[in-house]
Amino acid sequence: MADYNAMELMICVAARNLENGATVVVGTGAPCAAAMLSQKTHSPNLTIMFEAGGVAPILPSMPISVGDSRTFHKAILASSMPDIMETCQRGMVDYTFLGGAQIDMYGNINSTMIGTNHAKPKVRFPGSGGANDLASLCWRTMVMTPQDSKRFTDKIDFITSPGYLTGGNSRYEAGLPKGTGPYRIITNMAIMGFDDTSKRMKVLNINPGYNRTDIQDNCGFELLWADRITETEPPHENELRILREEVDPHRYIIGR
Amino acid sequence: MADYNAMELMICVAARNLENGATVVVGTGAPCAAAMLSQKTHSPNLTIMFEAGGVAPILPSMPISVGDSRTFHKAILASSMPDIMETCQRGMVDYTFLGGAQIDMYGNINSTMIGTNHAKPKVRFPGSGGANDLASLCWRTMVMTPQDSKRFTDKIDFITSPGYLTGGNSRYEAGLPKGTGPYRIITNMAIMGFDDTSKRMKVLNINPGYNRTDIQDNCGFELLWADRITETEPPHENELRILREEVDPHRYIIGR
Amino acid sequence: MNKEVELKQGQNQLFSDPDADKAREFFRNKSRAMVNKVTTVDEAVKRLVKDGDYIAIGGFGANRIPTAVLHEIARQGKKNLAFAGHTATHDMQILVGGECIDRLDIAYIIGLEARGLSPNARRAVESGKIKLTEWTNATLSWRIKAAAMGLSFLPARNIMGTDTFKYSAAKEILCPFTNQKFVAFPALYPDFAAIHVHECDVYGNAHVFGSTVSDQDLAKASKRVVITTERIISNDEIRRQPTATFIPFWCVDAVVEVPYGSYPGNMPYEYFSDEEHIRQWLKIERDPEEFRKFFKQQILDTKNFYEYLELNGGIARMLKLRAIEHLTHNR
Amino acid sequence: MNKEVELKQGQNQLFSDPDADKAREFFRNKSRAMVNKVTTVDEAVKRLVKDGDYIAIGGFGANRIPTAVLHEIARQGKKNLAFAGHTATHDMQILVGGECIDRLDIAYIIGLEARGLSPNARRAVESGKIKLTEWTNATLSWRIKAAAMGLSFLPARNIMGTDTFKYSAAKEILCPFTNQKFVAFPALYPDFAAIHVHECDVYGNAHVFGSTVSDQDLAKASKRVVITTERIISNDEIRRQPTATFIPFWCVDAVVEVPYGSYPGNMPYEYFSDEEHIRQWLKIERDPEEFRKFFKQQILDTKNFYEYLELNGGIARMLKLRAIEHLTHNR
Repeated sequence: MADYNAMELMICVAARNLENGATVVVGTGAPCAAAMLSQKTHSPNLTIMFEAGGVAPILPSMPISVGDSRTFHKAILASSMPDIMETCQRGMVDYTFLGGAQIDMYGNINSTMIGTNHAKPKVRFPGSGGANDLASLCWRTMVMTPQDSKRFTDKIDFITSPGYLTGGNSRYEAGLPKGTGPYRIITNMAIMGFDDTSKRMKVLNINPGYNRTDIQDNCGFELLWADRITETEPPHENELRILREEVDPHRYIIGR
Repeated sequence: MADYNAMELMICVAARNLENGATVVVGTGAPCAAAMLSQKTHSPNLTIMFEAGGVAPILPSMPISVGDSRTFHKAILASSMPDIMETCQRGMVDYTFLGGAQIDMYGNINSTMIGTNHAKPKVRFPGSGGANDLASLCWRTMVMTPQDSKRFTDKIDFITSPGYLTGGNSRYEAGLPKGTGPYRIITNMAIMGFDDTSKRMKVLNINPGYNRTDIQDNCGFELLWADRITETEPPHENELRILREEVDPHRYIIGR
Repeated sequence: MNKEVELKQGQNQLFSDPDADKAREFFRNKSRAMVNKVTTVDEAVKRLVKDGDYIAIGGFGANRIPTAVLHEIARQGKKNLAFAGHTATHDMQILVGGECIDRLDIAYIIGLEARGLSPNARRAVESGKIKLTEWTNATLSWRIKAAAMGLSFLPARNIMGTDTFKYSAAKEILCPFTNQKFVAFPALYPDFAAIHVHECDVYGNAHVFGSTVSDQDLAKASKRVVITTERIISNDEIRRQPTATFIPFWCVDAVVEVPYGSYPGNMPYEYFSDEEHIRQWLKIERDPEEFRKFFKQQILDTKNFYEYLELNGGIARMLKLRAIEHLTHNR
Repeated sequence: MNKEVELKQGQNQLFSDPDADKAREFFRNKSRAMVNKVTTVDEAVKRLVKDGDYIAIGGFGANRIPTAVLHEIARQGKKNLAFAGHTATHDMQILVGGECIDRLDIAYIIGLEARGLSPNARRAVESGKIKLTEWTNATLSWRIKAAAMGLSFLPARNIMGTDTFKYSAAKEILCPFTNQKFVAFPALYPDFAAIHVHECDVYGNAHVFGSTVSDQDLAKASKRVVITTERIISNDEIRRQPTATFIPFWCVDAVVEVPYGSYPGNMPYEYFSDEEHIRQWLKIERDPEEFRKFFKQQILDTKNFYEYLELNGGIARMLKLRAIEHLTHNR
């Protein structure tokens, strides 16, 4: 079986979740790599969008910014921020990827601050950018992140981007579009989804080399477990080859 | 003194009201002719706009449609209906021209129907088109129209486009932008403005060959009269020459 | 401004559902695959237009209109359509001639701008057989824009205090920040739209030159979209200048190559409108019986748009109209 | 949906006035004359930027940014500015380096995307010296769009239920047609905006190629606008393709020709970003004293943008960045 690192595994798993004919808004880094890998394997007809306006580029390399020249290199469309965000709001975008400093059991994400005083934060992060917008308006949100009990917390300091808020129907009662929300949380240890009714995070697959104890010990809240939990399918030879040779030859992302 | 017809007089008077550096949204026909004449006389820097998106064209001839090729021939901009209307809503458009089947003492205009049953009108006209929008959102609305006691009525069947509604501050209390409204009504007999407080139509100038009786007899409501009423300055030689030779050589408009 | 203000609402019928979540459910299942969508007008209208649909037509009445699709809607006898009468001129003449519409959102109807009024469209509207709701050009643009933005309404500052408002289906609201009165317009998500463009690739990525009216928003707002095009170009041409893409492929369900497709309307930079032919329509419409014959001969009995072009002078006529468009006809 | 719903509102400060009638009064008196507006960066900033203004910057942080204007704002020591932090990256590094801003509408700040965080901007924000209100990228786009449309607000469907909403100045409203909950965003009419474009004429009619972010709405929404351009083109070039005009002259108060004007940022189709120079900034920012010296030497002590370019490799460096942009640097 092929040798691989956690980032490579997460990218391959994410890529498998992007079906042919779908639309996805990505940022720089791992999400962009996952979308590129998906295109080069089973989803040639996956449409990649960038929030600043680039749509369906022929990416010559990894973008440094979601608004740089690469994001609309030989693209189908170079439009605008409102055009992309309104396409999401209209219900035409299937997937997006987010990351953050904290995530809770309902998939709410913090990328704004650590501390309790908004005016004078202990630690300040960039903030939402387009994250809240994409999490609010795209159908399915995915997260790729290393897992530990600080990041996966039951005391999130700030909800930057909405998951299922306080669970149940609270997300839709708050006014966010029906049927949207977090879909998969892909970590170095496991793949999680969300319970249909409680909307709490639920483990679906365990990555090779980890067990239930590892996963719960590295999570600050109680996880739910699917009835039938299978082992995550490790990266295939061809996924790794394409990822390493075509998607990220300089190992900017998978090198970490 | 030059010989001229009523249409030529009205166009010349309208043209004089469009100052250099102003913006004006026009339709086809007399308003377009007035704007072109103004550009070729005292307002070279008058910006002509058409509601379908054409801005500052070099007009090779009179447009047949406010959306045809002529309206953006060698233009500065060929944009869209919402772009032009939002430019008006933002307060960047100074003048527009309207016409209609009926007008009342507050400058309200009917271009929709004659009769009392909207579902089955006695006579149906095209409706607002962009007229209501321009009357609502441009700073100053002007009307060029032949005058008679049917058209100038105190019983308007339908208010398609807003004048001062029921007078006083009613236009602004209704929610329309502050400071907007009818500015000049230019007829074959006279030039009217509106009283500052009552917002009723008020005669400012009398055209050569007419008197107060003619004007009141050909108006279905009681007109107000300015304290000092002067005679309308007739078309100048050069205005007529440019109008006849350059603006409307085929006499499509002034021939009527 | 804090005194209680009475908020009014228009009394006429809303012919379409502005609900954004219902629209999202539709768009969730609409294909976004970039696949070859080239087909025929006949097939596209069969597949994409249903009796009772709410339809909208791109362009501006007699400028850049998808004439072939309008003819085919009449030819296939589509019935009980609702229509967005957004400066509807020759497009409306065709739909009314085919007796296809029974509900009408009005901005500008039955007129042909400087050309005068359509006697047949006027008879149809005055007969009371068509349900009417009043709007304006800007209002229909903003209703379509609200849908393009994925909303159920947009605020605006026009039409308040007029009968145009009274016979609309709009509602007054207060701005939550300034407490000023605005009019709210319901989003318009048409079931079907047809748009004629200058060039597009087989996937539906399109370029349009000249005034675009509301067509970019219309392509986004509509559930099913067919574009007819003067010519099909390569995908490389689209990718060469992504800034110029006017309509992206995911809005489009069908693509049909129809040269001279806006005839007898004007196609900017291509050919001018055929004013003689349009005058002929207006003249013949005066006599209902004569017009029925004319409409049958010109549209119902022609197999397709090319037969119609041939009936009216064919390529030779088109070249004349190109010369007029390019201002070279008097040289 | 008809049960009483509680409508929430954000608790933070609104740094600009969304009133549409006040904006209209300003725009009523703004010149629409198509006259030659070419000037210098120095004069434009003197004339158009006042201490305490609310300013917005075109482009996207380190892509198509008007660097010369940003430097000049710092050089002239403009103070107490409010800033629209709409994916603010290198633009914000300059304004914070110059200690120009004290109020910040946040979408994305202190980061440089894949490049990491700005230590100096982070210190400034964590110090509590800058007033903060939270928004998002789409939200700032829509606030600017609301102003471009001449409104005081726009409805949307994001941020509800989050702390981003709680620390914003947004308000919840109900759709008058569906009774569904929406968030209302207040229009943002900046006092001043600077936008860098590919080409424009002396009147300010401009072309932009590539992603346009929010710049078309920004040019319309802002009370005073300066555009810097890679090159000035003739008015005939603008009139040759009116469909391509991205910003029309009446939005623009001043035009300055600044080749390489987005350096060290990326200018699509012209030159790529200077990643070494940006890394140098991020490294030096770690030490406040070192950074003060660096900022003085690079910006405060340079007479103008050309001296800054010379300091960083001049034309030779620009040609290298052109090669990277065009993917020819490894050939």
